[in-house]
Amino acid sequence: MIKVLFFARLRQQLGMGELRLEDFSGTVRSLCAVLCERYPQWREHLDDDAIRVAVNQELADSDASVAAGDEVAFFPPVTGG
Amino acid sequence: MIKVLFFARLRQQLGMGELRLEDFSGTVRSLCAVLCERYPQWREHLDDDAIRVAVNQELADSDASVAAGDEVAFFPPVTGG
Amino acid sequence: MISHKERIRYSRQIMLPQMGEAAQEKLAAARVMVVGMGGLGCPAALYLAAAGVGELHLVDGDEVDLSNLQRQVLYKTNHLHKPKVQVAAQQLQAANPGIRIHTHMAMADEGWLLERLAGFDLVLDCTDNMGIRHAINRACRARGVPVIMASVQGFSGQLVSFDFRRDGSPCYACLFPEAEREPAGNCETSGVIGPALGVVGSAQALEAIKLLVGLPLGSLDTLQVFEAEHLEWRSLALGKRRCAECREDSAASTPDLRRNGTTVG
Amino acid sequence: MISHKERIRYSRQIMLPQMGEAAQEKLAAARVMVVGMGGLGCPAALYLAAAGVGELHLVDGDEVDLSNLQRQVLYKTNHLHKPKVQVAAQQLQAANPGIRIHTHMAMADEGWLLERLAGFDLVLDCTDNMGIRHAINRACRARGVPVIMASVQGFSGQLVSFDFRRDGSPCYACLFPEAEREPAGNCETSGVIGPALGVVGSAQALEAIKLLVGLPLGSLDTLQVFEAEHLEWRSLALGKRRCAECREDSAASTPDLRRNGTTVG
Repeated sequence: MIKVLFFARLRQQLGMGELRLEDFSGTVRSLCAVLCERYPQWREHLDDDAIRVAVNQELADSDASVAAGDEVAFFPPVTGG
Repeated sequence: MIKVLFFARLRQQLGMGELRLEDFSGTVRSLCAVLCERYPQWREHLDDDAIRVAVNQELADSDASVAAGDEVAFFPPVTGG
Repeated sequence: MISHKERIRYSRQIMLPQMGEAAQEKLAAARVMVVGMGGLGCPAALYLAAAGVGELHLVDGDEVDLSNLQRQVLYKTNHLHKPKVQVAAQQLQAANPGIRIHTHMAMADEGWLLERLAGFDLVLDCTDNMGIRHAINRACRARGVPVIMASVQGFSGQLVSFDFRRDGSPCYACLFPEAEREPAGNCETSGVIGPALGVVGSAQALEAIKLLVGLPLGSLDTLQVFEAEHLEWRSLALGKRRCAECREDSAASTPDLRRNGTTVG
Repeated sequence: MISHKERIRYSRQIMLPQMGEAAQEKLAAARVMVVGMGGLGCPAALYLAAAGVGELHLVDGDEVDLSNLQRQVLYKTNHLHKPKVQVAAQQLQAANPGIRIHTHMAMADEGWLLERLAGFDLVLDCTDNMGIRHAINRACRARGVPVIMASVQGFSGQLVSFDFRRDGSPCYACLFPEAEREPAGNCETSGVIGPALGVVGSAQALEAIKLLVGLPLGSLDTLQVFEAEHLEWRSLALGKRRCAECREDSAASTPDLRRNGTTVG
């Protein structure tokens, strides 16, 4: 199982802060693809150059690998103040 | 392995915020005993009615059981303001 | 009804999908007591006044001391030796003339609180010792008034809320039993880093706003622990442990007799 | 040298084992620039002034607007239409007459910053849009001045620090590359809950004090993410990712040419 977290405006846009995914193994990019297939309305929000990804609390590229037990966090920049 | 965390004044008193313990299995009480045996100077700080314990982020009694993979947090009340 | 000027003043929170005008009206109708106008009470009251909480009662028996100014951000050097509640009320009223502020130059104890708590929507515990914390806990429990309790010493903070409008709510004594002796140290004897009070006092105001408008709290029946040295924030749930008094209450109220609990989430 | 009065004023932080008189003297000797005196700059500057940071430069080109008062806690209703930096300086100077406060009624950009950053110990980025954040990042990087960057929108906050005194430091662009388009939304268009600014702005002041006295930071090369709705605080490390410019710099400086980096931990 992998744990997927969403932060900042993604929480409102996706209507969810956290989800768990059984039996996934692949890259960050393929994880995104799996999520957007399951929730097509997420594509416009996740498929955005501004979104960063952390795997196990460390910033990761889209070709980083994700396997059982990992925590993947998607987050946009927050720029207000 | 279990993860042991200390909060608030315990961090200063024990000189440590976190430690990992291999091969422990028992109760919170016996965990305390193991720690005080290893670090005798900790006894006066840990053996204190005011100290609370949480196992896996939930408040626990001293006879709660602790096994591999658990996180045990020791914390005193903070009362200033 | 929200006036045109209020709609501008509060526009940045009214436009939040979690808030809206209905939430603003709930804040305007709310009566909140802040006990302790020190390092926590200053930021907590500042943000509640700014957000438009309709009626604030400030409780503190102290005067402003030079050693307060390092962290109690409502007070300025020319306020030395004035009552904290008086200075705080002036500052908050100047920030927001549209709210009502009442001052109580008093050291609250259980009897004092029991006499006055009826009709309050919320109490913020911003005090600095274990004795008064337990007194606030007992009085809020007896009067069915929710309480948000915050504390900071050194670089460490704690935040926990109890919604005594619900039957079967745990209380502060379920977490920290009333001990015979006061635990060592408060800000006066062990010191405190100012901005940690800003972090925890602001979080207390945040939880207060959420409770008043009916959003879920992160600190309900859950001790939030803040360690400023590592900028760590952890959540420890209270779980099923109950003090003797809460166990007794829970045994006494059979399901049939329970009124519908109002929950905050 | 710390005077008798200062020893009383700052007693609660001087007595902390992590601080002491040497730390107080470092704070007194520090020059800090706060860029943006809005919802983050207010609490951050309040706590830095209270703690005795010797010289504060406040930078903002705006005047106080009615819609600011819900969260920008240095400003009162009678300050409407006055320059923010002027009001803030008055308030902070009244809180602590023993520090020097300079105001810059200006919208900072990269050129403005490059001209002025020499001799500063630290910059706090309390601004409200991506363009100025990247300008601050480039200017601090070029001048070797550490920066602590905070931001809040809606119920969400972020905090990250870069110590450009060190060779090989990552920068804000390593985390969020300079995009062609500005991401949607700031407080004006998407709203913000006031106390979340208090939490993050106070945390920014906390990290500032720690950097100035030489204590380790929790936000160094690490994005701290705060979600006020759930009162969650998470830490995401930057790791080894570097932007093109940081990669180039790192390739250009061979080990022999590197000066000894000053680290904050």
